[in-house]
Amino acid sequence: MKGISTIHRMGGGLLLLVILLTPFIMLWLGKPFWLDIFTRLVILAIAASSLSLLLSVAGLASFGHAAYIGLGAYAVGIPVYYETYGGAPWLASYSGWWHLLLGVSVCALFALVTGAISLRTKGVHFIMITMAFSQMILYLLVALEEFGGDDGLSVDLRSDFSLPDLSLPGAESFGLPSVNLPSLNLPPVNLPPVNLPTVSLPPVSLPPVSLEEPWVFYLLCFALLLLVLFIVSKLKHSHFGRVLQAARQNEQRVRALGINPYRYRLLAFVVAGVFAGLSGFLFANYAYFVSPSMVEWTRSGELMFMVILGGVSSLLGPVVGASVFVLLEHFLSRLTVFWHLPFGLLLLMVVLFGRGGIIGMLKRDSQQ
Amino acid sequence: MSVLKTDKLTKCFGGVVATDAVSLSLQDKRVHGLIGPNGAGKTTLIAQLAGQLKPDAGKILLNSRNITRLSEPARVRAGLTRTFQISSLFNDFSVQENVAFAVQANAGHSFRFWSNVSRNDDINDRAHELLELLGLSNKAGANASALSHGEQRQLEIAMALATKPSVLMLDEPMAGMGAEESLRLIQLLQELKHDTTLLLVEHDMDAVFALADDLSVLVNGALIASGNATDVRQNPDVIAAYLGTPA
Amino acid sequence: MKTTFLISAAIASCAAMPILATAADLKIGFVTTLTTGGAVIGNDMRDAVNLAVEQLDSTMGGKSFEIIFEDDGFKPEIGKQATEKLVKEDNVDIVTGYIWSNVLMASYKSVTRANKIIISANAGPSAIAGKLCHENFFSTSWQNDQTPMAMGELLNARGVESLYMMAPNYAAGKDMVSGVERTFKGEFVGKDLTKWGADAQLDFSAELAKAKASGADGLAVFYPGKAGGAFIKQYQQAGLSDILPLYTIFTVDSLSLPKLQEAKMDGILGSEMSMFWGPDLDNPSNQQFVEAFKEKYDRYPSHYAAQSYDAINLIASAANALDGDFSDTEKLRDALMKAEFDSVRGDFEFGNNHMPIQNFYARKVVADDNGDWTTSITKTVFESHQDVYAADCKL
Amino acid sequence: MDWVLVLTQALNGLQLGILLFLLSAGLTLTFGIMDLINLAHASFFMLGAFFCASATLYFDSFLIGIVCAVLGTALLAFVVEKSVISHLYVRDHLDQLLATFGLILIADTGVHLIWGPAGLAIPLPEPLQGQVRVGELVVPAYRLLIIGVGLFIAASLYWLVNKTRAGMLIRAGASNRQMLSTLGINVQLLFTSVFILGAVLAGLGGLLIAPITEASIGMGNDIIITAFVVIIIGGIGSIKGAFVAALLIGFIDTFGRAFLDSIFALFMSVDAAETAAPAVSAILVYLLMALVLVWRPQGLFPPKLR
Repeated sequence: MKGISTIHRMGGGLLLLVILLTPFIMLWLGKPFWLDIFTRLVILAIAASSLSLLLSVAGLASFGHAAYIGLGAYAVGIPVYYETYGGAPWLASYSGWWHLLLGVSVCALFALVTGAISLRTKGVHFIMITMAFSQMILYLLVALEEFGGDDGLSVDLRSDFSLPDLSLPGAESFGLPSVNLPSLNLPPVNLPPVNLPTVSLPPVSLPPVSLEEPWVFYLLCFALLLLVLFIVSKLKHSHFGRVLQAARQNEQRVRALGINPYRYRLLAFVVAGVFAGLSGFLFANYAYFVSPSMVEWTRSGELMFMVILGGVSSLLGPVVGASVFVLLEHFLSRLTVFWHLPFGLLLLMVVLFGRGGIIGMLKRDSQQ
Repeated sequence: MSVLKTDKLTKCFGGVVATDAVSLSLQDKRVHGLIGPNGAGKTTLIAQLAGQLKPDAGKILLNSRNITRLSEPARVRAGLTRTFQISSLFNDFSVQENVAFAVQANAGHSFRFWSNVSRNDDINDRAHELLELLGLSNKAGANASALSHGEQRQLEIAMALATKPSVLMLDEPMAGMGAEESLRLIQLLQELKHDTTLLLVEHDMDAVFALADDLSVLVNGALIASGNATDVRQNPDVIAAYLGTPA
Repeated sequence: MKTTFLISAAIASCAAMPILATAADLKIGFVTTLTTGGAVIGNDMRDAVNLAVEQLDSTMGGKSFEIIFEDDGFKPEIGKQATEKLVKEDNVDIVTGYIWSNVLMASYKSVTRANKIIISANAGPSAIAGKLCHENFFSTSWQNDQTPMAMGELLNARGVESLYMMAPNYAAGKDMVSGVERTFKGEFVGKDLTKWGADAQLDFSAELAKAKASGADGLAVFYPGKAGGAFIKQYQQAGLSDILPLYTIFTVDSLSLPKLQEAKMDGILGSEMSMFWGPDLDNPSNQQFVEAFKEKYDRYPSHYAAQSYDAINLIASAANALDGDFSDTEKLRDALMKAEFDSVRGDFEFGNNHMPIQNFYARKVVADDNGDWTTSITKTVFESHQDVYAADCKL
Repeated sequence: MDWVLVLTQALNGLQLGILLFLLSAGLTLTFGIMDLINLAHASFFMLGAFFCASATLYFDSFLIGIVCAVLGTALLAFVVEKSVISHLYVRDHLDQLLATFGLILIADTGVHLIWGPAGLAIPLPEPLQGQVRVGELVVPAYRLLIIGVGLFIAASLYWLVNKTRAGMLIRAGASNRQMLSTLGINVQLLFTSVFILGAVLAGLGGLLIAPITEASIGMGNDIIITAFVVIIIGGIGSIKGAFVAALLIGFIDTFGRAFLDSIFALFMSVDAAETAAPAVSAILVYLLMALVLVWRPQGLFPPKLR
C-alpha cells in the first residue's frame, strides 16, 4: 500500500515538474508559443481542481462552474476598463490586489446565494439548477453594453501587484486603501502602468519584474496552481473533507450519524467558487480579454470533462485531465479542422473503456 | 423512568394507516423488543422516531423533551440513534474510516479544515475501541464494501455506538447473520444495556426473548400489547394475533 | 509509476514535436471560422484567398509567400489562441481574416503587441475604429455603423416614414440599429433585439407578428449567417412580403440566396439592402474577380470573399512596394496605408483610423440571365463615406 | 394591445411549446426509464432535419422526405443504442453526460463532412407556403401544420402510455425501475424501443422546424438545454409534465419576447426597457426552473413512488 502511494506521489511530483519546466525548455529552444499553451493549461488546471473539490470530493456535479471564471475575469476587466477610460472611481484600478479582492468577494457571494438554493436539490436537478444560474450570469454579461456586451472587453494591462509602500519613485499610487492582504507566493511586482513590455531577461534580484512578462505570469499561475492543489488536498483530508466525502457516498447515513451535510456542502461550494474565480482572474490577465463566451455551458462541461478524464479519485486528476485536454486540442486541431471527430471518439472511449479516468488506469496498472 | 416516549403517533400513506396512534414508552437502560408480522409498520415507526419521516399527528418525547419537530441529525445529537435494516455504510471508506467518521460526527462540529483527520489520535483511539468491541479489528484496513454480510451488520452497530446514544434503535440487527455471529451480538447487546436504552426490532424470536426486558407488539400499525416481556408473551391477544402457538 | 512516467514523457515529447518548417519567404496568417455553421462564411473567404494566391502565383514583391489558415471555432478564446500561435510559432508577418467582432477584439492585441500588422477582412467594431484604434490595424471591410447608415439614407430616399427594426442582441446588432438611427429621418415604431449566441433565437414569429401589428411601412433587419435564411423564410411564410417591404443589412448575400432560391422564397426578389460592394459593381478589377471566382467555384462570391480577396491584394501591393521585405514594420505600415492596388470596390483610401473611406450602394435581389438569384446595384447612397468613430481615433 | 396580436403570439407560443414537447418527450422517457442523460438527443433532432432535407430535395417531395427521415433516424438510433448507449445505462450521470457529449461532437463533425457547413433548406409544397386567414388573424399555414402534427403526436403518446401494455411498462419503469425485471420483462428490448421512440420524436421535431429555419450543424445543441429545462420543470419521467412544461415555456418565452419591453417601458425609460427586456426574457426560462425547483424539488408532475 504505502509503496504504491509513494510511487504515486513521485509520479505526481514528476508530472508537475514536467509541466513547470516544459515551457521554459521550449522557450530556450526558441518556441515561445508553448508558454502560452502551458499558461492556459495551468489556468484550466486551477479551474478543474476547484471543480474537483465539488465533483470528486463532495460528489456535487456543478454544471455552472464557468460562471465563476467569468465573474473572476470581469473583476479584472471592469476596474481596468474604468481606470483606462475613466469612470466609476470607486471601482477603477490596475491593482491586482483590488482585482483579487473584488473577484473573490463577488464569487463567494454568488456561490453563497446560488449554493444555498441549489443544494436543496439533488442529482440531475442540481446539475440543471447550477447550469441555470450560470446561464443567468451569461445573459447578464451579454446585457452589459458598457463593457462590450457580447463582444467582450479588452483588458489593456495585466493586474499590477506593486505594494503601495514599495513603489519606486515615479510609480503612481493605485487608489487602493492599504488593505493588509496576506502575501501569496508572488514575486513582488512593480511597473509603471503605461509602460508596455520592457524587461527582456529574468533579472535575479526581485523588483522590478512585471506580470506583463509572460514567464513571470506563468510562474504566478503555476504557484497558484500549487497553492490551490495544496489547499484542496488539505481540505480533502480534514474533518471538513471527511464529512463531504461521507455525504457523497451515503447522505442518509451521515444524517443518521448526527450531521446535516448542507452547511458543509455550502462552504465547499463557496470555496470552489472562489478558486474558480481565481482562475478567472488569471484568465483575464492571460488573454488580455474577457467576454461572456467564458461562461457558456460548454465551458462548464469541458471542466467536468477534464476532472473525469483525469480521474476523480486523485488530487492530480484534474491536472492530468487539463493537460490532456489542452494538448489534445492543440495537436488534433493542428492535424485537421475536423478534430472534434477524433476528440469525440476519444471521449467515448475514455468513458466506455477507461473507468476511473487516466489516473484510474494508472493505478490499476501499478497494482497489477 | 421513561427515556423515549411517543404519544398517539400517527402516519398515513394515502389511505393506508401505517402507524395508528402508537403510544410507546421505553424505560431507561432496558432492552425493549418491538415485534410484529411483516408489514406491521415497524420500520415506518423507527423512521418517524429517527426523524426521516414526519408523523401526521402525535408527539415524540426524548428524556421529556419534545423532539417531534427536530431534524434527523439534531435527534442524533440529542442522543437518539438508529441502525438500518439494510446495512448503510460508506463503501469507499475502509472499515476503520467508517467508524472514525462516526466518532468524528459525535465530536463537535467538523468545520476544521487543516489538520489531517486520519491522524487524529482521539478519533482513532475511540474508533479502535469500537472495532475491538465488535470484533472487527482484524478488518480495520479493508474496504467496507468488501466485508461479509454479518461483518457489515457489526460495522453498522459500531458506527451507531460511536454516536454515544442514550437510546439506540436497532432495526433487525441479526438479519442475515450466522448463528455464531448472532450469539456474539446478543452478548454484546446484553453488555450494552448497562449504559444504553435499546429498542430492538427483530424477527429472530430467540434473540428477542433472550434480550428483551420489555416487549411491544405491532399489528397493522397499532400496538396491541406493550409492557413487561413475560406479561406480553402471556397476553392472549398477542398469542392469537401473532405468536400463534403458546411459547 | 511506469505509466505516470510515460504520460510525463508524452507531454514532453509532444512539446518537442518538430514544427514543420515551411520554405516560403513571407508568411501570412488567416484566422476565420472553418468549423460550425459559421464555416459557410469562412470557406467563402478561404476560397477567395486561394483564388488570390493562385492569381499571384504564390509570389509577391518577388518573394514566395504562403497563407496559414487557422480556425477560430466561432469563439473569441480559440481565435485568440490561433492568433497567438500564428504570431509566436509560425512567426507570420501579417495576420488577417476575422469574421466576428468579438474574435477580433480578443485577438488584435496579440498581434499589435508583437509589433506586427493585423488586417480585418470583415469585423469592424466601433471600439477599434475609435478610441482603441491602433497604427498596426487595418481594415479591408467597413466599420459596423457605415452600412446601416447607408440603409437609413436609402430608407429616406425610398420614402419610408415609419420603420420597424430587428437585430440580434449583441454588440454588432446594436451597432446596426444605432447606425440606422443616425441617418433615418422617419419614425421608429418598433425595435427588437433577439437572443444571440450559443442558443440563438431562430424563430421570429413573435417579432414578425409585432412588426405587422405596428403598421410600419418598412422592416429593416440585420441577421447574419444562418439566422438570415431563417428570417427570410418566416417573413415570407407570414405573408409579409406584400404588405411590409423588407430592407436588409448583411442578411441576404450570395451565401444565402442559393438556398433561398432552392426553398422557393421568391418574396425576397426585389428587396433592397445597402452594401459597399456588389458582384456587378462596374470596375475591371471586380469583373475579373467575379468571373474568375465563378469560373473556379461555380457560384457568386460574397462580400466576405471580396474583402478577403482585397486583403491579400493589399498585402501584395505593399510587398511590391517594399520588394518583399516586411522586416521594417513602419515601412510596411506606410506601404499599406497607400492602398495602391486595384480593389474590387474601386478606388478607396484609408482614413486616420485605417478604415476604408469608400462608397456605399443600394443593392436589389434579382435573377441573373441564367435565372440564378443574385444582387444588383441600383444606386449610390454615399460617396467616399468615412465612419463616425474616426474622430475618436488619435492617430 | 390588440387581441389579434395577443392571439397570434399565443399561437406562436403554442407552436414553440409543441416543438419543445417533441424534443422533451423522448428525453424524459429515456431519463425516467433508463435513468439516462442523453445529450445526443440533440443530434437526432439535427439528423432528422438533415435526412428530411436530403430526401426532400432528392425525391422532390416533403412527404417522402418525412418518411425517409423517420426511418433513417430510427435505424441510426438502433445502431447507436446497441453500440454505445446500452453500455451507459449502468453508469452514473457524469459518464453519460461525457459520452453523449462525445456523440454530439461526432455527429456535428460528421454532418459537416457529409453535407458541408452551409446547412440545407427544405422546400415546402405550395399549399404550405401560404397563410390561413380567420378574420383579422393571419397565420402561416405551415405553423398550423406543426401545431396539428404536434398535438396529434401528443395525443398518440398519451394513448400509448396510458392505454396500452407497452405504456403500462413504460409507466412502471418510470416510477420504479426494479419492478420491470421482477415482472419478467425483456428489459433490453424495452430500453431499445423507448430509445428509438425518443430519437424518432426528436427527429420529427427537427424536421418540422427545419422548413422554418433550416437544417444546420448544431441546431439541436441550441435547443437541447431548453428541453432539459422542460423535463426538469415537468418532472423527470412524466410525459404529462413534459407536455405542460413545454407549453408553459413556449408561452413564457414567446410572451416575454413579445411584450416584456412594453411592460418594462411602463416603469422605466424606453431605452432602459429596450436594453433590459432582451436580457430578462432570455433569463426567464431559467428563472422559472430555479423557482419551480425551490418550490417543488422534483418538478411539477413527478412520477409517483420514485
